[in-house]
Formats: sequence, C-alpha cells, structure tokens
Amino acid sequence: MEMFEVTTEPLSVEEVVARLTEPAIGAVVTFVGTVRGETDGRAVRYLEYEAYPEMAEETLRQIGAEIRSRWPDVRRVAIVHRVGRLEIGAVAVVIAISAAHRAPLFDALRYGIDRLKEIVPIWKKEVWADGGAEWVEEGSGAREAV
Amino acid sequence: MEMFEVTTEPLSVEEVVARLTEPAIGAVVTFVGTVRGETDGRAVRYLEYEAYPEMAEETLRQIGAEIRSRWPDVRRVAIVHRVGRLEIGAVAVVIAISAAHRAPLFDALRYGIDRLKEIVPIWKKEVWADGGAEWVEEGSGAREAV
Amino acid sequence: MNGERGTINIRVKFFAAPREALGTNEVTVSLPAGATVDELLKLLTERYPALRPYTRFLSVAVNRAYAGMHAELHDGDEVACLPPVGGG
Amino acid sequence: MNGERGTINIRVKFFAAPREALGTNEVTVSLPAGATVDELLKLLTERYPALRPYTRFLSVAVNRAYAGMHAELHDGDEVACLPPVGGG
Repeated sequence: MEMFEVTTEPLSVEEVVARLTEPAIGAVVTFVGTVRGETDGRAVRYLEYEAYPEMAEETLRQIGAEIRSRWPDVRRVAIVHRVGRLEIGAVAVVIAISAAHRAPLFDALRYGIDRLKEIVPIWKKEVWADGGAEWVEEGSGAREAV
Repeated sequence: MEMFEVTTEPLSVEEVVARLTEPAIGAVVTFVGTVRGETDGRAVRYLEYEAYPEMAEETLRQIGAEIRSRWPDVRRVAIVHRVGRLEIGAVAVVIAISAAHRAPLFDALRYGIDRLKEIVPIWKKEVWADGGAEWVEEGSGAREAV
Repeated sequence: MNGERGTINIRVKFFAAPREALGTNEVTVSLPAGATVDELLKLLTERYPALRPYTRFLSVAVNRAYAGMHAELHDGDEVACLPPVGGG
Repeated sequence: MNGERGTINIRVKFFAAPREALGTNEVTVSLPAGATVDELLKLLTERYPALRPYTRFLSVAVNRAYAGMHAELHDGDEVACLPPVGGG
C-alpha cells in the first residue's frame, strides 16, 4: 500500500485512513483540504492543480519521515494529494496520522499540512466565475493560505 | 442532518465529514478513535460501549458550542459516537471540524476529544482474550487514555 | 413553604459498573420534598449496599445535566449516577 | 580535473505560471562542465525572456531534491524550476 501519493483520482478520506490500519492503533487524525467556492470575496469556478509528481511524492515521504522523527510515538503517516481539475467542494489533499494514543497527533497533523504547503512541488490555478484565472502564490504572500 | 449523535451503527469517517459540507469550507480535520487490540500489554477481544444516550448527545452538542465559542472561525462541528459491542479496529468515535482556513482546527480538535473524554456519559468495558473484563475508568487514573 | 413537606418520586438511572453491581439500570425512590442529591445518594447506598464501592467516584446528573451534591430535587426528576466516563 | 572542460546536457522542467509563460514544460540546454544552478538560470533568462518576471521567486530542484544556487550540475541532471508552491 502506497502511503505517499499524487493522483488524478478522487480522494476518499475513509480509504486513506484505511491505509493506516493495524491493531495497535487507537487514534487517527486527518486533515482534509477541500476546494473553497470563493477566495478573497471572488467566486471560484474550479481549481486546476499541477504537480511535479515524482518530486512531490518524494517530499511527501520526507514529511512522513520528519513527523516520525519528531514524534516517535506516531505509528503511521499517509498523505495523498489530488491533481488536475477539481470542482468546488472536492477533496484536494488528505493527511492521516495514527498512534496508539492521541497525544502527539494534533501537533503532528498541523506540522504535516504546514510542511506540505512549504515544500511539496504542487501548484494551483484558480479559475474564477467571472472569467480570468491566476496561479496561487502563497509563498509570495499574495494570498492567505487555506 | 444530525451533527451530534450516539448510534449503534458502524461509523464512516467519510459520512461524518460529509455532514459538514458547504462551499465556504477549505479545511476539515477529523479525530477517529479506534478499538486497540491491547491495553497495558493485555490482549483485548472486544469492547462493549454503553451510553446515557440522551445526555451524551446533549453533552456532545455542548462541546460543539464550546468549540465555536472559543474558536469563532470554526464553521461546523460534528461528533458521532458508536456504542454496543465493537471489535478490534472498529471506529468508536469520529469528530469532524471545518473552517474556511486551517488555523483554528488543530487546537479545536484536541479540545473536542479531551472534552469528550471528560464529560460525555459513555463508558467502555474491555473484554480480554484471556477471559475477564473490566470497565475502564480513565477518570480514576486507573488507565492511560487513548 | 407552607410547612407541609410532601413526598417526591425520583427516577434513578445506573450505568456501567454500578449498573452491573446492582443488576438493574433504573429504580424509582421516594424522598421527602426538598431532598438534595446528597440525601438521595445516602438513601441509595443504604438500600443498595452493592452501590457502596462506587459512590465516592460517582458524578450525578439531574435531568441530563451535571448537578452538585447540594442540588435540590423535584418530583419527577431523572437522576443519573455516572461513574467516571470513558468514551472515545 | 584534467583541465578539459567538456559540455554537459541538462533537462530543465517548468511548472505552473512560468510553464505557461514559456509555452513548454521541458527544454534541454547545454552548459560547460562544472556549471552551477546560478549559471543555468542566467542562461535560461537570456534565452527565454518570458521567464524573467519569475526568476527571483524560483526555487530549484536538481534530480528531485531542492538545491542551492551554487550547486554544481552534471551531465544528465534533471533540473526543475519551481515557483512558490501552493498545494493543499
């Protein structure tokens, strides 16, 4: 089972959580990023995600390793990111992290999505309802992050 | 759609997340509590959850209100707890919290499960593989929490 | 407060370990009007000795809300004896 | 270091806004052996002026790992020009 994946297929939270299954697990947390219908008051028609897939999967794997190294009680990490055209409400990313007990999971989850937005080579273009489109550049401070 | 529920039916993370759906949402976090195969080195055969259902749903609703009052940027909260006999690996509880942006979600999620374990009238009995059974009393310090 | 103290009937619910110890999940008891949660618990432990090991860990809810030991009870109240909760 | 400086061929990948500005997602360029990332970027902006508005925001990956501006390139390297990422 791949734990770190970039895919054009629709994402299922359930299915990503299932990748962590083992009897020693007592708690799982997930982060689910979805496509919002508006940004900065402007109606969005859809998003177009583009990735450098091989490096994206490599950096996702790296984030998993960083999490397990910082929080040794974390047992498993799975991160799946969807690319291509995503409609409003669609799930763009699912991060799932498991442990025997819940303590480390919340900080680990926050770290996971923060790092993803920092280092994973994936980009999104907003296509607006009023025509026009723009590549979102969070790193340049042009736009508030999800 | 009920956002706060005690049920004997199997839980689906996907279905609980779907209860939060609205276009303004950009991020959802979930906490999924599952039945561990062992506690304190002792093999568990299954768990038996019992609730005071009307009050449990009332206190779940209260936790939702507390979260929205502490983190005003949180949009929706859903908490569903399963009761009855639960096998190893089964999902006992799903907490899902949504917002336009991710910032408040991680602390809100931790608060949600901490409060649930503190005030929601639900109990679990561990039935061990070697025979014997015991009601788990986390409040009395007898056992480490999930 | 006309000086007459009638009788009130209280439904009492039990859960988890104390429910099993008592062998029942609900009893109805009569108390003098104006009785408190504390007085109810004293009555229960006298009448049901099996409850004794649990009383010092019990929280109490009156009509599905946590209540203090000095809360006054009223006719028809639903009181729940709650051992330390363990959900999640 | 035998004094001979041959030529190396580098595959360069583009994504998102600069990819659209250039109208291509990959080019191959030749550089003197020992050239650095910095020198590659200079060559690219000379050859592709459309890249100019983006260069100061670009990070660079060599063979799928982030690399500094002074990293030395080798024949066959895959270099990616990465605008600020925006996943999630």
